[in-house]
Amino acid sequence: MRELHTGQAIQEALAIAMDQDERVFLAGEGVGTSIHDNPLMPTYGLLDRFGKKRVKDTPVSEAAIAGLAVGASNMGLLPVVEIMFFPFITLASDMLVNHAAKLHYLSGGKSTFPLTVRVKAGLGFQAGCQHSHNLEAWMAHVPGLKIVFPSNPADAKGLLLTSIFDPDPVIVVEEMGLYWASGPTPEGDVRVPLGSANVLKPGGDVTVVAYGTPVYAALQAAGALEEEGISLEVIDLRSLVPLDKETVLESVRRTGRLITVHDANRFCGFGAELAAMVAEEAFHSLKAPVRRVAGLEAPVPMAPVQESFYKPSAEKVMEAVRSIL
Amino acid sequence: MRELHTGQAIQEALAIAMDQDERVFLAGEGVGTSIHDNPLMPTYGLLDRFGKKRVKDTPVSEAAIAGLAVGASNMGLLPVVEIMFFPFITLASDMLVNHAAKLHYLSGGKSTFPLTVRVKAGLGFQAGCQHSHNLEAWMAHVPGLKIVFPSNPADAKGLLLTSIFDPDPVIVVEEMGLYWASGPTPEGDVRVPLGSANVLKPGGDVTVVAYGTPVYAALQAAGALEEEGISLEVIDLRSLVPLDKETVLESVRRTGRLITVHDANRFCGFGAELAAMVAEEAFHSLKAPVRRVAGLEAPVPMAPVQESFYKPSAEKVMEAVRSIL
Amino acid sequence: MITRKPKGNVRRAMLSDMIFIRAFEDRLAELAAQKDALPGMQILATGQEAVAVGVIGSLNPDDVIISNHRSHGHLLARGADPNTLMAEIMGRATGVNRGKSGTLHLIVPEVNALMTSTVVGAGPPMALGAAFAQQYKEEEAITVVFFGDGAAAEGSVHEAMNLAAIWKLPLLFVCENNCWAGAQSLAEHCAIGVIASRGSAYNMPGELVDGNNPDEVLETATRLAAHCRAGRGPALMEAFTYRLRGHGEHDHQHYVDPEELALWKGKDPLTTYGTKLTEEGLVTLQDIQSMEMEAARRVEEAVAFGQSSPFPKPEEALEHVWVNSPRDRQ
Amino acid sequence: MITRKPKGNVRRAMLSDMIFIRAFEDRLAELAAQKDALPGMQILATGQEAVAVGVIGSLNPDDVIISNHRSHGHLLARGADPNTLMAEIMGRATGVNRGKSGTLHLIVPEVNALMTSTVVGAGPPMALGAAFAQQYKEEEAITVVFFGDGAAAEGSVHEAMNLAAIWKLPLLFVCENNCWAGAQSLAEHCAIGVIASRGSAYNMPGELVDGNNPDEVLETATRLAAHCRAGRGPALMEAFTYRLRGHGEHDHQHYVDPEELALWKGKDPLTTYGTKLTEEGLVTLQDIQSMEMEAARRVEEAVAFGQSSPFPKPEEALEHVWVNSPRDRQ
Ligand SMILES: Cc1ncc(C[n+]2csc(CCOP(=O)(O)OP(=O)(O)O)c2C)c(N)n1
Ligand SMILES: Cc1ncc(C[n+]2csc(CCOP(=O)(O)OP(=O)(O)O)c2C)c(N)n1
Ligand SMILES: [Mg+2]
Ligand SMILES: [Mg+2]
Repeated sequence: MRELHTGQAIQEALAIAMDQDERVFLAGEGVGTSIHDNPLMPTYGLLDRFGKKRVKDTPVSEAAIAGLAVGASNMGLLPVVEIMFFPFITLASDMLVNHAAKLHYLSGGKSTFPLTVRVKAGLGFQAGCQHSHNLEAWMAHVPGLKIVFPSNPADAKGLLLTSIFDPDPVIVVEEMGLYWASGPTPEGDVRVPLGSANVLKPGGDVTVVAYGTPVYAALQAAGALEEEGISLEVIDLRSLVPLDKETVLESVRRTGRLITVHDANRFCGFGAELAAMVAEEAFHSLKAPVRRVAGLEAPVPMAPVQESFYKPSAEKVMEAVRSIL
Repeated sequence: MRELHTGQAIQEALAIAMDQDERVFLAGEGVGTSIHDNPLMPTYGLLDRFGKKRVKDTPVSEAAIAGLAVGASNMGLLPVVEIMFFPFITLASDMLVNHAAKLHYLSGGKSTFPLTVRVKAGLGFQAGCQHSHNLEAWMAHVPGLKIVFPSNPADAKGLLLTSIFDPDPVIVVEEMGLYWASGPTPEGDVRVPLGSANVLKPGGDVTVVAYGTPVYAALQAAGALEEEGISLEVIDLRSLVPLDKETVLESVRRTGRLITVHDANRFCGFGAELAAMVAEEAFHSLKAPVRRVAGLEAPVPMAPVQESFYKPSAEKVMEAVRSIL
Repeated sequence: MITRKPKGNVRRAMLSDMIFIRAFEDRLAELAAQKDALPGMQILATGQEAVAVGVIGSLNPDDVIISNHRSHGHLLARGADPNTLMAEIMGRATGVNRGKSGTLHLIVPEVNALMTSTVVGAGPPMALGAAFAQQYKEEEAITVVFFGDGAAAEGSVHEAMNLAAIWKLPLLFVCENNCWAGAQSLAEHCAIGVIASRGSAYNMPGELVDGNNPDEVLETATRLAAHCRAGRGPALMEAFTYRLRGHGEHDHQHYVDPEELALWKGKDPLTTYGTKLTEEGLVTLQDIQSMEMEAARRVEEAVAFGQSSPFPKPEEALEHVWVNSPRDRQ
Repeated sequence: MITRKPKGNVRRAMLSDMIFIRAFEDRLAELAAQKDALPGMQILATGQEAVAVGVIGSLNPDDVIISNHRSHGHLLARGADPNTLMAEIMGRATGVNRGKSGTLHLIVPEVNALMTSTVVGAGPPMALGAAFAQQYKEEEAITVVFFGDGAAAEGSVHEAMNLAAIWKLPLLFVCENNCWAGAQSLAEHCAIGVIASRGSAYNMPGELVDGNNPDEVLETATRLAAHCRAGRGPALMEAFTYRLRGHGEHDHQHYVDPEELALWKGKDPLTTYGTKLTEEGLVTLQDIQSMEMEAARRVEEAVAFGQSSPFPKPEEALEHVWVNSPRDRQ
């Protein structure tokens, strides 16, 4: 299969959706004209291709951007809006949490809000904690929202396509670090369903559940430990809501061990939900304590050595594995 | 000890802090002149007593209210600001999460932000999901913030006093339902330390960890089960950050069983953190699956029957207990 | 400017709608005073009926309205069914939103009352989206969003106005200035006296009208709606009026100067407009009486409908969270 | 209005500060172009130096400033130590914020540069708090907050202006209008051309100045600062200027009309002000040369200081999260 960079795969998903359905439009700060004159960026070229009517650059107004999505989706459009960096979702959070997530409910099921919010995330670009702060656990905590978190170009494309046409509000997290990473990507309108985790590597000793770039730390750890005869099963969740409980629970029932890995802070992070779920529903299969490998209990520091220290690594995953074997 | 309603206890804490320290001031929508002409409300009478300089009614501007606290605390004042209902904290969340929580860190420890945010919370007043939506797990997920969640007048007073003089930003959750509930409350400047859970009822069979009004469901369940010879230990966390891990872990090491109870939605709620912590650090003592009793996986519905159905009850706690004994 | 008077039948209809809205809300006030007759808090627009009927009177059926916590008048004027509205306020299964919303976030898509939010200031950014969709789909329709003088302090309102103006969206911002935001007076929560003057901060027309005069509201709203409809961008109308019953039914207005209140009671749009139309010979006292009787009848019908309706099943609280509910969250 | 010219020594100092700021940032641009010489993104205020020196020149030492992502000029003009500033930008342990902040959120309490945020629009609400504290403590000091034309679209700015005006806080809002918010031009992101005119939306003075003219900036800022200091409430100054190097060092301005850029390069405040002061006989070309040499020397010293400084220890990333770190989160 041909290889695309993740940024290009997202571009392709957006273009396919827009080609296919007039109701799809894009909005956000610099989604049309951008300071990044880079063909690998996710919205590159879309303004030229689809014109100003459908590719809307906005002012720096996150609440308005999210409100735009809420109102337009209620009127039958399929908005795909961008929040430039994850911490800025705070500014859109009333619109997302109190409106996008709740108005379908409040209407008694009469109204729908099929909007998609693309949000850039991740760390490793030394922008500090006001740019790097993963808040997927916040969004996953809110009934009514769906959360997608791809780790590779094929998923980024396929999950985004599904999200755009999903009848519920979906937050799609795009890790900046992935834009420049490439991988095989199917052509055409190939969708990846929400709620279906991907077993990246089968294994029998420990279940490692991750999403986004931390899956690579998990895979690296799995590779290294394989040589020692320790077999990790690495699961890439792909979406946090809906969550593919079956795949995770089935795996833990086999391995008896769970390690979760994510960049976000550990305390009340998504790993806590996974650990709790397993402690509730696969308790009798558990042979060892659960381990959570996560971002440190600190904001993301700027200094490069500290930023790397912050991020979950293969070493930290291996250490966690060793501590429960 | 004399009895006060929780609203009065909070009033007293505010008055003591303001009497004691000129740096303390109050701000928020209606903290001075309020539509609630009710002596049991937490800021009742404080405008008359302390004057317009120190009791500041604000416009409906949550970001500005939080920004006021950030800036004024950095200048050496001790702001106590109010966010009227928990879901509206979304509107203040950039200020709280990206600023109050991070600027001490970003300054390299040079600047401090000793602010307190009082936020009204809870359900049971049929105002629906845009008024009733507990988001303590969001706040607890953010390094740099502290979260206080009292369940009775004495704690509401003592924890608030500690919070006001704490050097870090503290979010104090006040359940509306408690304002009218009374209990023994010490006179004077009696502080309750953050991070010290309260064992409301000792017991040997199951550890039930709760905070806020759900502690009463837990106590009721404990009372009912006692008659059947089942002994619950009921722990009231009082603060979520700092979290009194020792008390919880010690208890679970004895009982081998954990049930968490809170009003917030279950998925990614604070119960997940507690369950994960126990699955990590007290795993070998666990004799049964963890259980989380929580709000339903839905926004808080308005209709009274549905709202009660939403909320954790003694019955649900008892059911959870039975399922793991 | 010479105000063209709206046609007689339109004016009679406005009076009749005002009478009906008042009757509906007076009945709610009565019920709210009884223990357990109504769930939650009741926030009434008593005294502001002229804004509702005047603005709604300026609209076409396919126009969209977005409302706020003080919505009954807007929705009834718009033609929402009083029975299912009342049932919703009572938290019944037959309610327009199946009892999930209650009085605070009534959504009535049947009459294009698409979104209502009790988060102060949340209407305008959502209205932006609705108006954008109208422009995008090249509809003739416009969107009207109601918000209060208090809401004008929210950042979301600023963002919505700025962007609506840049994109020239067909969006009419209606600020219902009832002199209060909770217990805070206009001077305490707003840096300026005339909110309409903020139109110039966004390069849009901003007009102040007497919100107790339905004719004036209708005339200005019609003119501004035409502006929006013509593709000339958004507009801001401030309707100056007064909140006669306090913020909600639990608010006894202890902080309100009784003289101020008395003054505004004297300007009650129901009586002043009734008198005006009577004086102009457009209606007789008897007409008004029969409007009142008809209103009372419809309100009683609505109350009876609501009270005889079942409460929703508890388990239904779990429905309508997602359109496609994730398996893991049921 | 007749502009009183500031004193000669003040004007010489402004020129010299501008030269220093430019030298500092040009060096950053050079380093940013080298692989791995600097962490993160570099956002420079090249072309906007006159705003920094003019505004800062109007202040007293105990006044507070709050800055944004484009902060180097503000901080250097304010007297921040270039060595520890450079070290911070380089992510070193000796940095003014121990390497935790980097270029984007520099905090220099030593010179009352109390808060800097890279969240666009976040400065004004925090500035509100600082100015409130000054008023509360009955200080003579005022607060100045810098924000961009793009930031003016954020709701937080609106909320801050409204409240500052109601409370008559000593807060000077300085909108640095550099014609761009990222790749969006003023017309694309702002409904009006003159942001200063929004002053009237908040009942505060709003003045537009030529942001490339330090004298004009200084004069107006001084006048508006005096207004704030006198207890007459906040004020808004818009300094019209231009972002000469693109949003950040990775932005090559492909979307900027080259003619527009050339035009503004011709108005580069360094050359125009240098020429002006030379023509007025206040400085000689030699003076300027020695200012440049001194600037170059100080910049090299700062770079050397930064480059010879150690990186912070990884484990220090866990420090300064809380003042009293909770036991459970270490
Ligand atoms: C974001 C938010 N903050 C606070 C509240 C509480 N609240 C409800 S109504 C209200 C006053 C609103 O005043 P205004 O906009 O003038 O509307 P009015 O009630 O006068 O119709 C407030 C503060 C809220 N609902 N939402
Ligand atoms: C809340 C928020 N949204 C978006 C961004 C990304 N961003 C950084 S600078 C910028 C443009 C800001 O423009 P302006 O306020 O005019 O400042 P300038 O960069 O021109 O100095 C944007 C959109 C941000 N940092 N914060
Ligand atoms: Mg009002
Ligand atoms: Mg700019």
